[in-house]
Amino acid sequence: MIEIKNVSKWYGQFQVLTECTTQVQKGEVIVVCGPSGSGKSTLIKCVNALEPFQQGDIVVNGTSLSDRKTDLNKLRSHVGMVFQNFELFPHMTITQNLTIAQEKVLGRSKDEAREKGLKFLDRVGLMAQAEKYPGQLSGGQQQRVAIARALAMDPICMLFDEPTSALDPEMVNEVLDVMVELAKEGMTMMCVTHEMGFARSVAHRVIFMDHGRIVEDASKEDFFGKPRSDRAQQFLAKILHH
Amino acid sequence: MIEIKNVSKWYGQFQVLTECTTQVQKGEVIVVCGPSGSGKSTLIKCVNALEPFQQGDIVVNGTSLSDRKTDLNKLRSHVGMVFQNFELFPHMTITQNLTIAQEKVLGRSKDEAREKGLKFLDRVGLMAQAEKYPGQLSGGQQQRVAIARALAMDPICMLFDEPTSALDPEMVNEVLDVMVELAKEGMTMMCVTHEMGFARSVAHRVIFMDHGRIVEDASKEDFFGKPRSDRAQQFLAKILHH
Amino acid sequence: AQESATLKKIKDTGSITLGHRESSIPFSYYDDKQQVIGYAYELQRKIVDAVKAELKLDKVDVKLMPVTSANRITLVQNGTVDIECGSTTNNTERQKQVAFSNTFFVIGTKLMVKKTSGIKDFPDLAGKNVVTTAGTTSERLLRRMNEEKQMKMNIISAKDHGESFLTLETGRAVAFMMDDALLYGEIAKAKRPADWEVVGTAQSKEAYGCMLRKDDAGFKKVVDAAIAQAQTSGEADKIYAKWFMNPIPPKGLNLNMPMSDEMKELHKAPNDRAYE
Amino acid sequence: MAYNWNWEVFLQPSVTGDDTYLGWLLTGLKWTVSLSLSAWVIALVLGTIVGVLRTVPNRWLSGLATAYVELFRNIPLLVQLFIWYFVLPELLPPALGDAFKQSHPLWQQFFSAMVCLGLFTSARVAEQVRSGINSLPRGQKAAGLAMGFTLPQVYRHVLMPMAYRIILPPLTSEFLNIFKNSAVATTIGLIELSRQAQQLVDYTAQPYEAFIAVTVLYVLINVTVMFLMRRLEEKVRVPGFIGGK
Amino acid sequence: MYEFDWSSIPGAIPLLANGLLITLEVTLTAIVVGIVWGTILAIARLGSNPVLSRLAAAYVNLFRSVPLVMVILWFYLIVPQGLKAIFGNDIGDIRLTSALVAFALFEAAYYSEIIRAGIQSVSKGQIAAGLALGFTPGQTMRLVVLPQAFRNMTPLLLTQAIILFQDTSLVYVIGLSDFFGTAYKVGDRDGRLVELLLFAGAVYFVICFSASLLVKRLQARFAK
Ligand SMILES: Nc1ncnc2c1ncn2[C@@H]1O[C@H](COP(=O)(O)OP(=O)(O)OP(=O)(O)O)[C@@H](O)[C@H]1O
Ligand SMILES: Nc1ncnc2c1ncn2[C@@H]1O[C@H](COP(=O)(O)OP(=O)(O)OP(=O)(O)O)[C@@H](O)[C@H]1O
Ligand SMILES: [Mg+2]
Ligand SMILES: [Mg+2]
Repeated sequence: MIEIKNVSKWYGQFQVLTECTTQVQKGEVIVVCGPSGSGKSTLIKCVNALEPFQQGDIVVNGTSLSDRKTDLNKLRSHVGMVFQNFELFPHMTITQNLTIAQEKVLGRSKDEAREKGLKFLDRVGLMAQAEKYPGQLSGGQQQRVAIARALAMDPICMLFDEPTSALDPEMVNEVLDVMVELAKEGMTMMCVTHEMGFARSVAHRVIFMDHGRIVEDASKEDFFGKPRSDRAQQFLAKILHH
Repeated sequence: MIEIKNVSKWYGQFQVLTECTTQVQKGEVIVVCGPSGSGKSTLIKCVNALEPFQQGDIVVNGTSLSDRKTDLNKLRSHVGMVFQNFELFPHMTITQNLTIAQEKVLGRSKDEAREKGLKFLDRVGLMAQAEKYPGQLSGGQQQRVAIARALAMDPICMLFDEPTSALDPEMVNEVLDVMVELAKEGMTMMCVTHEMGFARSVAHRVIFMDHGRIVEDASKEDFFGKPRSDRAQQFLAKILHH
Repeated sequence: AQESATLKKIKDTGSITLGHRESSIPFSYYDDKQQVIGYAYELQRKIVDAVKAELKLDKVDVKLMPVTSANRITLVQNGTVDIECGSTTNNTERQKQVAFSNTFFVIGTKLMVKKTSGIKDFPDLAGKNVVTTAGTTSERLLRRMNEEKQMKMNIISAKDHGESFLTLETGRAVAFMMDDALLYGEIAKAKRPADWEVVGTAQSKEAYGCMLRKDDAGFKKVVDAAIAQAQTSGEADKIYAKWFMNPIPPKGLNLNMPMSDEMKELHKAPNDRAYE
Repeated sequence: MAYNWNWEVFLQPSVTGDDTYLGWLLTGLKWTVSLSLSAWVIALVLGTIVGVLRTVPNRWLSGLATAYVELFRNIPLLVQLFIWYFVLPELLPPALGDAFKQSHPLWQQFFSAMVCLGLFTSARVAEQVRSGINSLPRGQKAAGLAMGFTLPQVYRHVLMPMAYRIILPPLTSEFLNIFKNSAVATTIGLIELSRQAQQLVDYTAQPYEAFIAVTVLYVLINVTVMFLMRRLEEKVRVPGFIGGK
Repeated sequence: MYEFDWSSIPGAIPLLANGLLITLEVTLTAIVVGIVWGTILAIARLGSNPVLSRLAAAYVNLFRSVPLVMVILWFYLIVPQGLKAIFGNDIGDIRLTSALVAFALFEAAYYSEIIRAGIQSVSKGQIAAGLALGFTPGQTMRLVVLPQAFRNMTPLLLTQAIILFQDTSLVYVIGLSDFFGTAYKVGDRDGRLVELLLFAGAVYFVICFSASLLVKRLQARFAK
């Protein structure tokens, strides 16, 4: 489904990603973790072609991103993405947030878009908020709407970039619950997160990054059992201690 | 040491605190927790007279805050406070951050202030950063400097307002370690935090707030064992689940 | 002498403030060393001498104050300047605000046109763009003429003479109506002086006078006498020749404006009459 | 101070007999308002285009937009106005230049002042638009793209609606500025409000009344514009957003 | 096509330089007085005294609603007479003085808005931190808030200074020979207005553009 082949990326002189290689099978759930600044967000943005990369290639569902003929907008519309800060559009109601891209990008009719949008809104348990504006919802609710918005586009896979780290601790679980459910339904997912509980319960594989490199790429059991690298061991120790 | 008697506070029409009563003995470590917006920050700011309150009284070290004759600036200089966002002064070096209040408020000489400041900087393990600016340090380092800055004023007690919630998960522990050590040395502390690990290991009592009220005020053992109120039970469940 | 507030003030402070123009060539303007020069300014200095003699002072401190057409009346009224000599027309309306000295120059309002334009007099202007300078009597005359004779001219009111001439020079207007003396001045400055000429029957005669504060007969008497003395003694004729018939600073231009009959008459019989 | 206050001066017929002095003031007001409004339209349209171009990821376009802004920002308005009015027609092909110069003078003055004010202000509006777009969380653009929007769609549906809301207060001051700056058109002879103040001083010799009246009119314009913009701000306010309902 | 004749400019350089000096004098005075007076206004406006705060707001709003040209004329034609009525003595060449006063008072209104925004840009937490260390409110303002506020708003203050520098050209309305006024008068005197205006425009552009490049450098440095 997603193949990342030897990708390197620079910001000016600074190398953010160094020869990253991995792949995600259909239906697989991958958790990406690592210290701040290690390039997790960058890697995931590259998969969505939100950031260009200078070397290597990424192939999503058979389409190569570095191929000039690829219509990146179209590709992005098939890949759902959820951001740390939700990034709902603040000047639109929840319903408008859910329907606008369906209408403008997929060309669905108003009614069809609305029906689909509300279906997913219901799934994340926020039917009652349909006419509110994002600013009137709590963080956890906003993030659930953001997930619904991505799902309404019928994505072939979902990318999450620290979806719970901007949330109050109380609200983390309401979002994780939605994600766990998604994973159980067989959605292909690539999640940057430090919620090790989530990783333990639904991830198939865990990728650990440091300084722009993929340092570990192991099954969940191996990763939590006996991480090979020192860096990953230290990281786990720090994160799990309290 | 700190007595909070029946304190109520309004922002305009909105009541933030409703009849809060509790006290902190010398050497006691109190953890305050509760959902977002429940008034934790407000309560702790009232103790430091950073926020005025309309009813009730708070007595710190025998001095009543609602007494017009109390010199609030002087009182604040005896109470250390640590903020969620560190609030180091970005235009001053670390050393200047540590010494300025000693000089301007306590009237210490430059040398004395410097010696004292560096002593505490050393204690939080950041001697090497003395001449840097806050912007050049990581979040965890900044928060440790903020603690050192408060300690350099020889406070009779310390207030913490979510000192770790703005930190990357990796850095939480370096700050918590400093706080644990302080607690073990017998510092009187009132900490707003959701780090239940910290509460379990050093707190004497836990206060749970909701909607501006103190809903539970129990010993650590009672709180984690069998919280009386439903709200606190739910909250604990949510926070501890993952 | 009669009781005079201005004279008393000059005596008390030992100083007099002269209002002058900055670019009213050749009446009152700056040369390239920022010195005030010009026909009116020379007379103004004669007036200062007369004041000095009248007050029996050895020395009077002369302060110079540049004025514009917009602020000159206010500055005389409010006492900022004691006497303004430049190119200010004496008319009855202004007499309500300030007093005027004896006339030192008589102009006629005429037209400057391009020699090849074929315009010879005011009736030729019907339906055309005509420029004049804002706030001048020419502007009023032109507007009134347009109104009364239904000439359908488009009147452009430029901010100052330089701008008026530029408007004419760049072909925005076919004629520039203004006091003839000033028109000669503008021609002298032109890139090709030979292209331009002054035409038309004078629409009005205007008397230039110096402005003084109202109700100060004592001061006015001294000023009037000084001007009359220059005019009757032939001194004014010499000054005229210097400024109107010879090259003048800063660029050595020659206005070549012969003395009009009205001026000759004035020099024979000095007076402070307004034409309007 | 011997000054004869005379407020009735405004009701007297003017020297040229075509109107009262009050009528003059109103004519001036009319020109000030129509000049400012039409220049504002130019400024908004061009400013938006240039401002957006400054933020696009294309070096040539953003460089061009930057040059535009720098050119119009760094020359005093007064000088620009003279250049538009006096210099530019001379640089045009003679036929075109002459056609312009021989049109009705009022139209020439108005046109030059409108273009000048419009372009001058558009550079400032462009800066506001750019800072508005840049002040949005970076993630907004990414979120728009991630949903499959094209870049123009992202600007149209995601960035601009919020950017405009954010810059509404500074845009209001630019809008006010354009009214004030229109006073500069007096220097090329347009009979707008401040020109009429000076004319009134010349013709009536009642400087205080003229100045006070014109100052009051400017303040009134200001108050009206602020009132309208406040209403607009309230109308487009996003619920739950900073300063929202 | 217009025939350009630049010959007037070389001879006029000393005059023009003199004019530039006056322009700079007005600009600098207005900046210094404007910032000091503007800071006082901003603090008054943000302060807790409702009377002072209203007065400061009224001052700022009045000056911001009137065109600069009008303010300059007011201070040249109207205010001095009021003063004269009170003090009863003479006023000499007040063009420069009145321009200085008009610009300083006018710019203070604009600077106070910038400074107010600068003060407000300092996070509330910083004030709380200052107070929590035992600083008095005055000390907090002086030691914590203002240094950061000024740092945050330096680019804006400089940008305003560039605008001010351009705006000084408006003193031509009271006949003061600043750089623009001098250029205009020389052009008028020699019948070479177009050339002198273009020259003035070029000079302004070079000065303002260099200054704004400098501002950008500063901004980039502060952004670090
Ligand atoms: N636009 C950019 N220009 C230059 N450097 C950048 C840019 N964006 C990110 N970086 C740098 O690239 C590195 C990787 O950034 P990235 O956001 O991918 O890290 P991350 O692993 O997601 O960290 P975090 O946990 O803090 O989100 C960081 O050092 C960051 O400073
Ligand atoms: N200056 C203010 N004006 C009006 N309301 C305020 C103000 N400050 C806080 N509040 C409100 O008071 C309530 C309590 O705020 P407080 O910051 O004490 O909550 P908290 O428990 O610390 O929450 P958090 O966990 O989000 O920090 C909130 O509903 C908040 O919106
Ligand atoms: Mg990241
Ligand atoms: Mg809080």
